[in-house]
Amino acid sequence: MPAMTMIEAINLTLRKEMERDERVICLGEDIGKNGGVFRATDGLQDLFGEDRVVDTPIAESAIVGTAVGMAARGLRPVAEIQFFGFIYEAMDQMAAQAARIRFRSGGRIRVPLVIRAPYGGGVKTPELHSDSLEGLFLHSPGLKVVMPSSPYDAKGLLTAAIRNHDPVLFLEPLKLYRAFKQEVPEQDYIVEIGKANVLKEGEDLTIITWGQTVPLVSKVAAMWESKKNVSIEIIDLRTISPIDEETILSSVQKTGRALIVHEAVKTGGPGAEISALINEKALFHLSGPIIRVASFDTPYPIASVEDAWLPNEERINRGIQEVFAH
Amino acid sequence: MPAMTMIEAINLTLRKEMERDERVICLGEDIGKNGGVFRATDGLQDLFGEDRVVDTPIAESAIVGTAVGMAARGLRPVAEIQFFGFIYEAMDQMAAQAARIRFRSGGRIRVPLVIRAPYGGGVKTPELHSDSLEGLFLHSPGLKVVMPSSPYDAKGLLTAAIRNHDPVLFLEPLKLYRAFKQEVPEQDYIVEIGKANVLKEGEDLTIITWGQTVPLVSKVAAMWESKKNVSIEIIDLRTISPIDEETILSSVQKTGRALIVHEAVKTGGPGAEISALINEKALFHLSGPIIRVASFDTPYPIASVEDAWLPNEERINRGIQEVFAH
Amino acid sequence: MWLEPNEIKVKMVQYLDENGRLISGEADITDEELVSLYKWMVQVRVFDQRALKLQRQGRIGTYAPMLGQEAAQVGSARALGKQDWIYPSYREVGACFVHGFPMKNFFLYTMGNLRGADTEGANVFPIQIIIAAQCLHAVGGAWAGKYNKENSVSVAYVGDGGTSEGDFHEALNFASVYKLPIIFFVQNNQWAISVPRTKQTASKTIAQKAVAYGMAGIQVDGNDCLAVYTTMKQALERARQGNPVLIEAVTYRQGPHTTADDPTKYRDLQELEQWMAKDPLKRMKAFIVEKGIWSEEFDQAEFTAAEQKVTEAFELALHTPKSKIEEIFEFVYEQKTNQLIEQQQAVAAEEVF
Amino acid sequence: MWLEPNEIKVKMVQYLDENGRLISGEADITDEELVSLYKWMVQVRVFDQRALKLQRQGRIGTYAPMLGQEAAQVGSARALGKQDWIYPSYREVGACFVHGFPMKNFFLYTMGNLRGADTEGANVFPIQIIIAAQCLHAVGGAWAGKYNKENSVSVAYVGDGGTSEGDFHEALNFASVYKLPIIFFVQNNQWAISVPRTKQTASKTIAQKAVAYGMAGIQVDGNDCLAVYTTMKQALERARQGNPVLIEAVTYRQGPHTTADDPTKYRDLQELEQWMAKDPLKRMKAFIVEKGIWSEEFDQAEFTAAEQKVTEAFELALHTPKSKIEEIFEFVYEQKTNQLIEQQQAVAAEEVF
Ligand SMILES: Cc1ncc(C[n+]2csc(CCOP(=O)(O)OP(=O)(O)O)c2C)c(N)n1
Ligand SMILES: Cc1ncc(C[n+]2csc(CCOP(=O)(O)OP(=O)(O)O)c2C)c(N)n1
Ligand SMILES: [Mg+2]
Ligand SMILES: [Mg+2]
Repeated sequence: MPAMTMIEAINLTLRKEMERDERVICLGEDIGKNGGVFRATDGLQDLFGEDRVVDTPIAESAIVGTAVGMAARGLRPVAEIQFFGFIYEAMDQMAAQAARIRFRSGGRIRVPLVIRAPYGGGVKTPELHSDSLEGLFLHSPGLKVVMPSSPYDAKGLLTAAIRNHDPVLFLEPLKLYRAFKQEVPEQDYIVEIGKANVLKEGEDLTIITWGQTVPLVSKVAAMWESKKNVSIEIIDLRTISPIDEETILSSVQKTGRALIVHEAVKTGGPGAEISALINEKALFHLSGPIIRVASFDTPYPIASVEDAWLPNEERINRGIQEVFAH
Repeated sequence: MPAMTMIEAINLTLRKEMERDERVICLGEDIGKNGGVFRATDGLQDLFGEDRVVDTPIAESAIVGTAVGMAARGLRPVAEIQFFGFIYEAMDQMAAQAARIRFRSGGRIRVPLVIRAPYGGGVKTPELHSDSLEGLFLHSPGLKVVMPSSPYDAKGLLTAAIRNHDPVLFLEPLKLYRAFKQEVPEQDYIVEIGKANVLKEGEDLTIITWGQTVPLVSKVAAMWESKKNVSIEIIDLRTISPIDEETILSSVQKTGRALIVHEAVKTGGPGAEISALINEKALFHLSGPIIRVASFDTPYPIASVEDAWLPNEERINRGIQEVFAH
Repeated sequence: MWLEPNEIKVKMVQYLDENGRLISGEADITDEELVSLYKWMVQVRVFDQRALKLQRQGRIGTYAPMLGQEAAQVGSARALGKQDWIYPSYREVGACFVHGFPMKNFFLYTMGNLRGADTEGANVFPIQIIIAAQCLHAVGGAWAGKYNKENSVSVAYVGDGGTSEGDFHEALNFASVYKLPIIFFVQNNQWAISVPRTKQTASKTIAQKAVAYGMAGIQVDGNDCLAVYTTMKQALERARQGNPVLIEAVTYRQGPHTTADDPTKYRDLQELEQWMAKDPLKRMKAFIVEKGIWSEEFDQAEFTAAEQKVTEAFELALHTPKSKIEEIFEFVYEQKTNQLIEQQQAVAAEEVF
Repeated sequence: MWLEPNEIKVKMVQYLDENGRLISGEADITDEELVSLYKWMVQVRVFDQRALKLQRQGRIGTYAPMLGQEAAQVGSARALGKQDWIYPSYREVGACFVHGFPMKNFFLYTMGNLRGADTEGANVFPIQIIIAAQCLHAVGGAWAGKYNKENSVSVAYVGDGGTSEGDFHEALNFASVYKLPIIFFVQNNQWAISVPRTKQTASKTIAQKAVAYGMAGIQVDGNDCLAVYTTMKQALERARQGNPVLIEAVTYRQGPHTTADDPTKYRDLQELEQWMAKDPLKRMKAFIVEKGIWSEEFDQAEFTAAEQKVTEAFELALHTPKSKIEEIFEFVYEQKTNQLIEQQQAVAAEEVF
């Protein structure tokens, strides 16, 4: 089994799915010859030609809207939005079109498409290149939102997304693209959409996180376990919409404490939903408040302070301390 | 003091503010001769001319983006988005532009603009004419979101919004435009943005709601008080962003129970944030789970079933019953 | 070297004058087709008037009348092959009917019934409410059609107001870059709710917007069904070869924007009267009567038959089971999420009081 | 009656040929201005090269070079009056400098310092990252300028790739409908990251897109500073009278898209070489040397002086206090919300381990 980075795993998955099903078409800005600004589609145009790996003009609404139109007529487009912050431009086509055509057509028309986009901070990009906006789509029925945290998951989840019959927003943590390698089977496998991953079992606290913050949380949790003699369960949510309630609830019922860590800004973010959910269905198991460690309620800031703005080790430590205060 | 409907109060406010400050300019689709599809701007073009009450081409991104450009150069535009569901088209100009220019300019440039839009269901409109999407903007730092529930509040809040130095999204519950009249002072007053209104004090349960669902909640609460001998406190949030934490928390600390009612779909909506907030800061005052009565997690449905889809009397009743089950 | 704003000259295609006299040349069309075009216009008009009436009676929801635009809709849709696709907005129901969308189902749509979305096999995309969004779906559809070698052309219908939206621009640009089999059919009915065409854009014609995309454009008298039909045939030929086309059909919205609108607030009766003189049905009827293939007698029979069809469609709709709240949970995803299952079950919960 | 795709003929405005020889007529410009144009181009080039170097050394962040586009930027910005406004994207720093934006602050911007946004009084809007979004702000700005009778023209700078965005379309449409004092200045540098102009749009020129809006358009040799300057002067005159203008400046991005990009992946060296022959500095220098108002000696001194200025600016930036996380809470709203106050305080909390 070859060890590969997440970006390699994504590239491999796209290749495999395009080989497997010729209805799969990739489109997006600079994905052809250039292979994408992060090289996710590197080499694919050479393999599959310009008809299946298509460079588009700069028009995000058109990229998504065209993909919607393709999907409705039987293709299985995989569209790339170059950076997730540009998704605002395509918001109508995402939330009012892709998400609603099945409904609007009384179930007659499926829109099996995948929108891939790199997201997340910590690498000193220009403005609007680092935003975590998954919360907007959690609040948009009709879409699924998937966020892998490892090369293995990326391949399994992207395969699932491409074969899924609903529109899936597939968000790739750009800081993890090349952060580490992992053994990834070449052959076909799927990581089920909608199922969270209990990354590590524990007894005293449940930390719920996803995507980019997973390795960070793992590291911090390990430190607490070694230094403070506590046992921490880590849930990698993997799918943000629909949320895997069962996994979250049964964990919190066991540990009695919950911390949520995400890069999206705090207010109105996905952490709020998870907290509300636990409150609704597992309140009496809680020994103390559910704490959210999230980015501050400001626009994504300038590069020189982003590490202090994002949920970093220090802020997660304080969050854990707070949870254990009760 | 004249009694007027909410639409009359809004019309009056626009007129007053335009008289008071000639930097105030209204723009939007069909707001001129036609006076807006709900008549919010009726007669204003006759009074102030085509330079100050401007019909625009059909282009929501341009409406908001132009308003941003105007505001940055000293005008105080009040833009209308004909129905709130069309805001998706202007999402970049809302969340990445209007909301961030102060930040981007290091505080040098203010963007004092108001985006008005009718929102909400229950009147059998065509698709995408009834959506409650305030949750998307609660999660967009740099914007304020205001949602009046009465003619009096509409005037006071809109006045405050127009004089505010930040971009304000002003959402008008279209079902309440002409639902009832209320005495509204002609003279200048302001209802402060960011302050919730304790509409009615009570001891056993706090219901938090805003905009369109306020009269409905009042009615249901009255029924419970008369039939079940319970005492209900109702908070009309008035401002969705920033949320008035203090009012919510001190109420829940008193009553020990919280119910949130909103027309936005449940998952990832504003109710989640409010629940998470209470959990974070008042958990030990709670006698039972915080319950959300919201629209179902589907696209806004066809007209024939919308009354069952929205938080109606029956569903609020069940929500209250659930809260009191503990 | 300055390209001045109004350098471009656009000449409108016309076959019939206002009185139904052939202006120039002969149109390449059979008598049967001529009669069929007219019959369809009658059907659309009769439907339109009934729908308006039903709305006033509160029996159907908000409705956007097509009065005056029958030639543009019928002429364009009759030119299509069965394999071609229509991407309509809310005001193209006439074109949809011509292309096979069942009238009954449109009534269901206006009643807020989920079954209103059923096309029963016709290549018609769901009605789009968001202005110009359908243009991009048509682009994707044309692309899929080309990719799958369907020999199918996609037709995006959009209004004059719709040309101002970003999606319109992005769609035309994509279509032309990828050489897609697509036609953008703009019904320039002079108004976008209360905003006249002249305030919508400063370009003299909408046809000339094609220039921005290196695409062919044409302006046609949208109240001249023969001109629309013939132009559409030519456009289809171009499009089938991968040359996208922009058509501006110059017509007029004789009625209100929708049943919720009152045009007396913003437009002159005079203008309306001028356009009534150019009414598409009147014109076509004069032409075929003159040609000897139609008569007053046929005409009355046709109107009666059309009324009958509308009545039948409405009755069928009326007797279709109403949609239930429980149903809606079925159409969000391929498989219901746990959240939706829970919510669906809650719908059936007992009443509190 | 078909308006065929390539019916429109656009002729590019050019004053200087590739070797700096005057092609036609005389330009209405003083010797001082000619020298000043050239000096500014030198300054911009020197800045650009240093910025690239500093980025490679990790001392500033991602940077988008202007190499090859100096004539377009300097020529257009020098034509402006102080009261005019620039709405730039990330690649128009040269134009911003000419219009008064301090070089030091741009360095701060690239270092992620909040003070990088300070224009120190120059009429320059914050740098826009979202492609074409600035076009709409320029529309609003032009509107405000007109409303307040500022006699000020707003210039939106945008790239060839930017013309594909919906916001570009909506901006031009608004500008023309409202007759705003605005210029859309498209630097067509042939590439949008890896996508060549020919794949960006099927229209032969970008200038002809003006036709869609009933606006005047013009194509100018963007590597010919004299042509750009002169055309911009004419455009400003039109714009000041409320006639918006679209200018396509044909130029070339000699460098990578940004410091994060590797153009060898997608473009031929040959193409680059062809365009190097058309280099804007070379051309202008030959012209003024030939004219007798410049010399090799002056030239060397000018490059040295320009280097010096860049060094000073960078040093100043380097010694400016770094932004702190506590500061950012101050710039979200006029008054901090309670949430922001709480979060700002939390920043100062003690470390756990
Ligand atoms: C994105 C969006 N903005 C605004 C509206 C509201 N609206 C509905 S129809 C209409 C006018 C459309 O005019 P036009 O495109 O000319 O089509 P017509 O109604 O004349 O057929 C407007 C503004 C909408 N449905 N969608
Ligand atoms: C809305 C949006 N989409 C995509 C991008 C990513 N992006 C940055 S620059 C660029 C190319 C722009 O090309 P062009 O407009 O020709 O300007 P140039 O870079 O050549 O100056 C792209 C695609 C972006 N910043 N914003
Ligand atoms: Mg119209
Ligand atoms: Mg370019």
